[in-house]
Amino acid sequence: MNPSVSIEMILLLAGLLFVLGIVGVIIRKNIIFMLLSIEIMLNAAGLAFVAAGSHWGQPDGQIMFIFILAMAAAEVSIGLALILQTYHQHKSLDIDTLKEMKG
Amino acid sequence: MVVTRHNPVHALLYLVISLLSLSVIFFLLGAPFAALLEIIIYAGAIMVLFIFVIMLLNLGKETAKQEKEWLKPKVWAGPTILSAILLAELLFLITLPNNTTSSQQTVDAKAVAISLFGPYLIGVELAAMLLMAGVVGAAHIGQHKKTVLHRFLKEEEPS
Amino acid sequence: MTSNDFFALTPLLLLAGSSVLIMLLIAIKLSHRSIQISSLLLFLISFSSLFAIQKILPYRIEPLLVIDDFSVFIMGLIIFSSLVVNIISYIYFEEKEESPKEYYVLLFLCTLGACVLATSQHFASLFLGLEILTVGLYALIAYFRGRHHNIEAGIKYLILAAFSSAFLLFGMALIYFQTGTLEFSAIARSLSTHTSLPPLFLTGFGLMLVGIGFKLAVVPFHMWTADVYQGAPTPVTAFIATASKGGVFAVLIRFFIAIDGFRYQTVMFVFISIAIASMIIGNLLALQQKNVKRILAYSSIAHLGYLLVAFIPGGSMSIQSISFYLAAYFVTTLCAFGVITVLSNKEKDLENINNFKALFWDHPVLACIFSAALLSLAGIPLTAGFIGKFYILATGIQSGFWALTLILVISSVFGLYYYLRIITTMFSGQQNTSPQKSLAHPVFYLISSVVLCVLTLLIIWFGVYPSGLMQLIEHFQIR
Amino acid sequence: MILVWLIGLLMGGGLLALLVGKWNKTLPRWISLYTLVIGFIALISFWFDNYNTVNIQPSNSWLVDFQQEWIPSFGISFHLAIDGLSLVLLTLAFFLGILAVLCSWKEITERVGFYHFNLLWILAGISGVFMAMDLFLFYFFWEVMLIPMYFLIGIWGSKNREYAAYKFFIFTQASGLLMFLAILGLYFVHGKTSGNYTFNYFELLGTTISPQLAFWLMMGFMIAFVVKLPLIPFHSWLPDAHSEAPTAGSLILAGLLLKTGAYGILRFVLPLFPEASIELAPWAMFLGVIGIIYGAILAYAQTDLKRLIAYTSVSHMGFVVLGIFAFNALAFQGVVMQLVAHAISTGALFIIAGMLKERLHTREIDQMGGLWLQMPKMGAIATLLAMASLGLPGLGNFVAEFLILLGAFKASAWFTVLATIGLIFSAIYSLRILQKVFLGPTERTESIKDFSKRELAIMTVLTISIIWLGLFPQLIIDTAKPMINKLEQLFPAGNDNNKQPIKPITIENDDK
Amino acid sequence: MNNLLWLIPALPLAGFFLLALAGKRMPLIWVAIIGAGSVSLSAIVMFIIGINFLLLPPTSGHYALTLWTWMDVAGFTPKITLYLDALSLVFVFVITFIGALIHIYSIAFMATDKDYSRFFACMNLFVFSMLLLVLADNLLLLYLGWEGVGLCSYLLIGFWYENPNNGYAARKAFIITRIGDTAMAIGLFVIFYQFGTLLIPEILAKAPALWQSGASIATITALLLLAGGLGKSAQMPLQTWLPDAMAGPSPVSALIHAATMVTAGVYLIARMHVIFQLSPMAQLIVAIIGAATLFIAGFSALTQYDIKRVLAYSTISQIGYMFLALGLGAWTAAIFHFMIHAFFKALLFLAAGAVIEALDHEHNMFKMGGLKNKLPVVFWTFLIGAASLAALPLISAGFYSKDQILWYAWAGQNGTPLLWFIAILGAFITAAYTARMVILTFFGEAKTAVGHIPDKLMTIPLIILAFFSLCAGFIELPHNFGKLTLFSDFLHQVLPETILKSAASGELLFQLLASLATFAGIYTAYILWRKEPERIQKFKQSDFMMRLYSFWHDGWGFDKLYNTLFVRPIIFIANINKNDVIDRIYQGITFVTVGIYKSLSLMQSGSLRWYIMGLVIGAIIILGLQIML
Repeated sequence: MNPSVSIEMILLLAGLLFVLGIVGVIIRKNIIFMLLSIEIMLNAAGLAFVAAGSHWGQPDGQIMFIFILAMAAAEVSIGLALILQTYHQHKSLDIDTLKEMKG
Repeated sequence: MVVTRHNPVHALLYLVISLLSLSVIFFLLGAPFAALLEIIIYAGAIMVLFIFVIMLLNLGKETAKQEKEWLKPKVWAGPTILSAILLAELLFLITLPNNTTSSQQTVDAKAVAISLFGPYLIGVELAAMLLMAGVVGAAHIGQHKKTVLHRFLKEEEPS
Repeated sequence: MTSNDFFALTPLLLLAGSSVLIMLLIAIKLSHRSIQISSLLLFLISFSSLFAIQKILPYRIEPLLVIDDFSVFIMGLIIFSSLVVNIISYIYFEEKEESPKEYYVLLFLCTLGACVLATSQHFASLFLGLEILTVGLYALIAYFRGRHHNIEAGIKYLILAAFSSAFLLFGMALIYFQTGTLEFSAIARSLSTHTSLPPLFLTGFGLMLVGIGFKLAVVPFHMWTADVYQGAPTPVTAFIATASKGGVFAVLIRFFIAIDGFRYQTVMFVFISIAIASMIIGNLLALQQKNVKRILAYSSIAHLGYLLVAFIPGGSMSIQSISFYLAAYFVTTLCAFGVITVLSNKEKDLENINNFKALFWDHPVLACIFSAALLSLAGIPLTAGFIGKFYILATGIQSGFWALTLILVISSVFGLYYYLRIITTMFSGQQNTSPQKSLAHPVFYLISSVVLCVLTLLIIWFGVYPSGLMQLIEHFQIR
Repeated sequence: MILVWLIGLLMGGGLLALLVGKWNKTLPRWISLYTLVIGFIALISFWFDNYNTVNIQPSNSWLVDFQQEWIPSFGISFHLAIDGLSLVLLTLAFFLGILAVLCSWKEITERVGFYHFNLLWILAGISGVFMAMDLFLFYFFWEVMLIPMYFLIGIWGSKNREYAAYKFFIFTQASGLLMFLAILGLYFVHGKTSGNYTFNYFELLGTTISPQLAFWLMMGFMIAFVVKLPLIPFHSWLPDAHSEAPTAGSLILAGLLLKTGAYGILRFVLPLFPEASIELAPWAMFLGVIGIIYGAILAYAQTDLKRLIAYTSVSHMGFVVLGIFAFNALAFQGVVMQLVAHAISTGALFIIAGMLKERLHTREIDQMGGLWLQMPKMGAIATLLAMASLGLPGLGNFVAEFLILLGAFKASAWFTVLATIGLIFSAIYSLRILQKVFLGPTERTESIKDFSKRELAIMTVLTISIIWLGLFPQLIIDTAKPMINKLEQLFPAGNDNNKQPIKPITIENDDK
Repeated sequence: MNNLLWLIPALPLAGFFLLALAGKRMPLIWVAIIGAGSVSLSAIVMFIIGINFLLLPPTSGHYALTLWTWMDVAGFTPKITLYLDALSLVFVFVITFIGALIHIYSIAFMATDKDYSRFFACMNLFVFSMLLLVLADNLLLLYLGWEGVGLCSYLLIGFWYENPNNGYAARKAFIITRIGDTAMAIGLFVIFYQFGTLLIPEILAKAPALWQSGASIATITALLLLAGGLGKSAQMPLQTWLPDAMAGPSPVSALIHAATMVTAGVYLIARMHVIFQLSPMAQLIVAIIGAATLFIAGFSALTQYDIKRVLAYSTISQIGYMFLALGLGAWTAAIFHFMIHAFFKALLFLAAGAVIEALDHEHNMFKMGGLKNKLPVVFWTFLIGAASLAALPLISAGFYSKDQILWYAWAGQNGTPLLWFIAILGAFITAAYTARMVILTFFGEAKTAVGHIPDKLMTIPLIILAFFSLCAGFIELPHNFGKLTLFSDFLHQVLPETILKSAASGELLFQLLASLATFAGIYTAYILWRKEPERIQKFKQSDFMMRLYSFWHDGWGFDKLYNTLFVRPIIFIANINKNDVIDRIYQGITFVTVGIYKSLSLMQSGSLRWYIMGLVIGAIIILGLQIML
């Protein structure tokens, strides 16, 4: 629609977002933040899908986005439940306390 | 900003902003349906879940302080460099010339709906199962009261 | 959706339906035992439905699924392993968890996810299947909410799986961007217009590989394996080791055959390096490991490496050998984890290698079964693992991948060491003279033991007379 | 059909022993004894029935041939056949099997059923190896004999048994896998050239392979066999395995398992890759010679009796390699003789070591000495065995070693001279055993029993066999002859005409 | 007659088996009867066959009896065949006859030993092996006997096994002879590939046609065979075992280490004389070795305390004479000396054994003395033996045999003045140490009390042997004494005649010189050890003399040399390498693998962040690979 927003630019943006998400996952210690960062990554993927869909003029991209949305919802629900359990057990959401199994 | 905030609530708010801007982009890309969903489900539903949990666990300043301590250059330098490399690779590969023709056009909600309930019907069903799995799993894992009580009792016995 | 469509989908529908049914049964507060038995029956029905649908094969349900001989074979394997997992679960869960019933719902859902994977020919169904499987597994892994290890494993798996899913999705998006389609065959058509692989596709594929590789637990995406295997309830571990990997591998094969990826040297080079790294690192990691579940985890990394060796050459022989190896590996792994399950007690899983001391004298039958499974994993004759390895080596050598096969051989020598270590532990030590505790659930104990014996017999039967299975596999091929 | 019967007999007997062992401790012993005796008698009578045919028809060296489809899609069949060589080794296997059961009669008191199960299954594997004419089947049996052996060492061994068991298993398995690769390679090469994909030995015989590839394929086979044999740099599993294994285990290891390596070379490496083996011959002979001397020197240094004997095996097996790669009938016959004679003499030494261990609870020869005083019978027999081990004429080993050296001399005079020096070392270590164990002063006060009747019977049989081999080796020579003749024809260069004087060697002085 | 041949070796073998299997349970008298009886019977059979052979010589010159084919491999068909010709007959005669006497002697000598039956079993086995050695028609069978006698020698030297020194001596004997045997085995290989057979008559027949005289192959073969002979016959440089071998009982020393086994080398060379004839160089070497040995051993004998060691060195020395004779081509002279030596040396050993037993196992001559009257029979027989050893002119048999050798050393075709000079010097020393031995043992004051007087069974063999030591020489007389050549004529069926230099003359002169040397030796000994012992004391004060003395006493330092050159390095290497260097390689592999495992498992740190990093790194690598390629 707006010619100034080229598809490549959108892809680059998606890539950037994706990597930002990765950075978030890696450097944060709080599990909630990690989940949030993953949401960013999923968003980036969704963005890429939608962009590609509109690039080809197909609805498939958006459909995939919807599926991603569903998946994110399911995942977040379980993830948050797990976070609750973790917090009850460890009294902390620090990911580095979860190191009991190794070697 | 989401990545760098220490306070979870702040981070969440930034995320919402990011999501809103994404939805604008979706709109620009000619995907109004997706843009709406983004706002409603993501910014609405999912974020609320997050906030709910944060509130439930009462994560506030303490967490913020903790995070502050953790986020030191030596912790994030290495991963950031790695990510930078990955980003560089991605950008390099994406920007390599590719000669696909661009035919940008609006795909409205109707088109999406038609294909969603046409060829992707099974996909929808499967998505339903996916959500069911999520719900059942979350329900099971979330129901902790008995367990926790049990656990506390157990812990107290020896002490 | 025609009635034929429904008929072809029977197994999947049955699985989905059973999950709902079980949920309803839970709602009317049936006992654990009846739920277990009903789910067993439902699994049996789904398994038998596979035979029923054979008449109309191959059948495509555009655009998402394809049900052909190969997918039926893989689905058979998956449902079979779920069946076994289901059987051995009862005594495991009965004593440990106050609400073991949702477990069966999740098991059905996971199986469904794996089956969808095995039948998918479209990125959407791939993604959905994978996610159903994964989301189900999150809950299953962390099923014992009270245990530290379970939760830890659950969180680790959750974050990593979601992370890798993001990679997978991003990769898919890039491929979609490049080709304009999500269907395997259409992608192949689009690719055939290019002389070489377009870089966007390549990037997308590379990112997808991260997601797939994570699920398959190959080096360098293997790190979660041991922790999750250790943390998860043992039947779930068995499920992860078998069904989930089988499904993912099946879809990988299907994708590759569709786009004929074997001709792209770049991609194959990546696979070769992954295979080599998996074989070597997997085996080395298990070398002096003390925890049996972790050993099996590391060994599964190596086994996936072996499977990749069979995968790399491509061609019909490759598919056959993968099918055979998968079958052998499924049976063997189920057997091994089954033994651990049966031996686990209320407080703890039997996972430290020292707990296996003198097992030969305390539980001779179980120890023999376990040894048979381990020997099969090690690829010693008289067991299915041997024929499987033979198949793989034959495939590799036929296509001239000498170096790969050589590395396979060398790394499996390291593998020998730790398998033997377990066996040695089992017959070292003195017989436990204290009177044995009476079993809590003799019937289920018996059933589990019988199932394990059957599995052992299968291992040996495949090892001694593999022709039957081979013919079956030749019958169930991608055509 | 007799071949299938033999294997089935062993396996069935093993299972029966395993089952019976749950309830009764002596029954498994009798079961395995009967099983082996039946097999032995069957083989002997078969031998006598066929002894004349062997001599009359040297053109067809195969006595029995049994074939049955197994995995048809790969061209794998259950194909057993024996010729003279196999017959000799099979008989040896049953013979030593009987002795193994006898000599563990008192030694093994725990888990008797499982023990005999393992024992019989090892023998089944070994018999299979000696009969299999399908390469896949061969490999199959090759591995089948490992597992029970592993258990035998690992469960009933002495203190350091687990280490020894690992080492044994990993060495043999690793090398076996290389062989497996080579087998597969051969299979595909043959399949590609002829269009007929098969593991059948007879069909693979004529495969044309490029020299380069042939060499590597042969190396795959060779490594498996020389590890088993063991040749010098691959021998290090042997001392551990031998010293930790129970007596019967050592007996079977030394007597049979090592022989499978030599058998493999004779049966597979030479006929399948004649050119490549000629290429390898100097190196193999070199290693063989090194093995003879190195093994002997190491044997001298050992203080653990079983370890010492194990190193003597290394030394003796060096002769086998030397003989095989001399490529002439004399040496081949010597090799066959060496296989049998070494099995008996070293096996008997191991039995003696086991008996000593039973009585003294130690294997250290420094803690022995002067035992002749209390055990003159054992001393006398040990003397005889030590003499056999050092190659005293009139005993089996001499015939073997002399023939090997005589044959090898033609192939390479210098290696043979070096190998002959090994005979001096063998004298040194053999006499050291006698001196340290049986002669010398004794400080022991408690009384030690000489042979019991059962032990005496075992040793008598062994003694008689070793003398019989030394004086009347013709039976074995004749039986193995057709096979040897065939081999000989493969290597015309080594056998042109032995009446022809060799070129004068330019040795200045070889005087001692 | 031919058919009885197998009885000769079979009787002792049967004796061996009986004694070995049942000896422990038999009464002693039975053991003695079987042990000595079997050999005596064998001797009787030998006499019957021998007389038959002499009276009705077979046309082919030999008896042959094939028992069975040992093996038949690709053209290599050694048979178990007994072959009796003149040369074998002489040896068989010596073995069975002297063997029987020594067995009889042993009945009494060993009567108190607890391992009575073992002793006789071994002795019988020895006789059997030795007979096989000399009766073998092919070299492989000969080798069987050859090693068999080595085994028996080992068993008998170490007979009193409780003393570790005896075990050491036994092993030394076995191993040093084995070195020679090994060379001989190589010789057999060479012969087999040259002739395609190991059949002795065939080889002897073919050799001249196949080889030119002086061909290097002939020299090599001859030297390899010689090496075998050197080991068995305790010649330089393999002589060191024999003095130590005296650890065995005296009858053993008499039979094995004096009369029979140690002369196997002489037999072998005589048997294979054709090959040696084809190689003048080898023959020269034989002669030189013989001369050197007789010389060296003589000096060593002069310095020993132990009566048996004196005899041992004298044996070495006398065999040196035989080798000298062989080297000179004086085949018959060598065999003649062998026979005579067998008589007198067996006699000396048996007598020495009687003395030792009488003095309660005292071996040191300096603690003996004055036994002349206490043991008259022993004294006289010993004296006769000593006279024969010292080659007392005219009356002793030793004179005739040794004189023949001395003469050939001068006048034979290969003879040289130097060899003759050494030989005559040897004769002088021989006389000197013999006289010393007699003087120290039997004259002077008694230093040790006599325990018990020898039994009749012991003295009768002594007397018989003494008779032969005196009279056996008369069957072969030098020409100027009437030229009686019964013995050499008999042997010439097999062995070639000795060729004299054309200008050889003055035999009488040399006989006189030899006699002179003998008397000079005896006189020297008389002066030094009887009349003026203070001279010895004077020598002992000189440092140089003492060193020379101990040098000779230790057998010219050969033992020390071998110890430093061979024994110690090998033991050193063996002990260093006890745990097998090659095993270290595998241990290294294991170590490295475990190291890798440890570092890898460190990577499994359990930290989720690290795992994610792993994923990212993996992605980077994959993408990187794709960029690169």
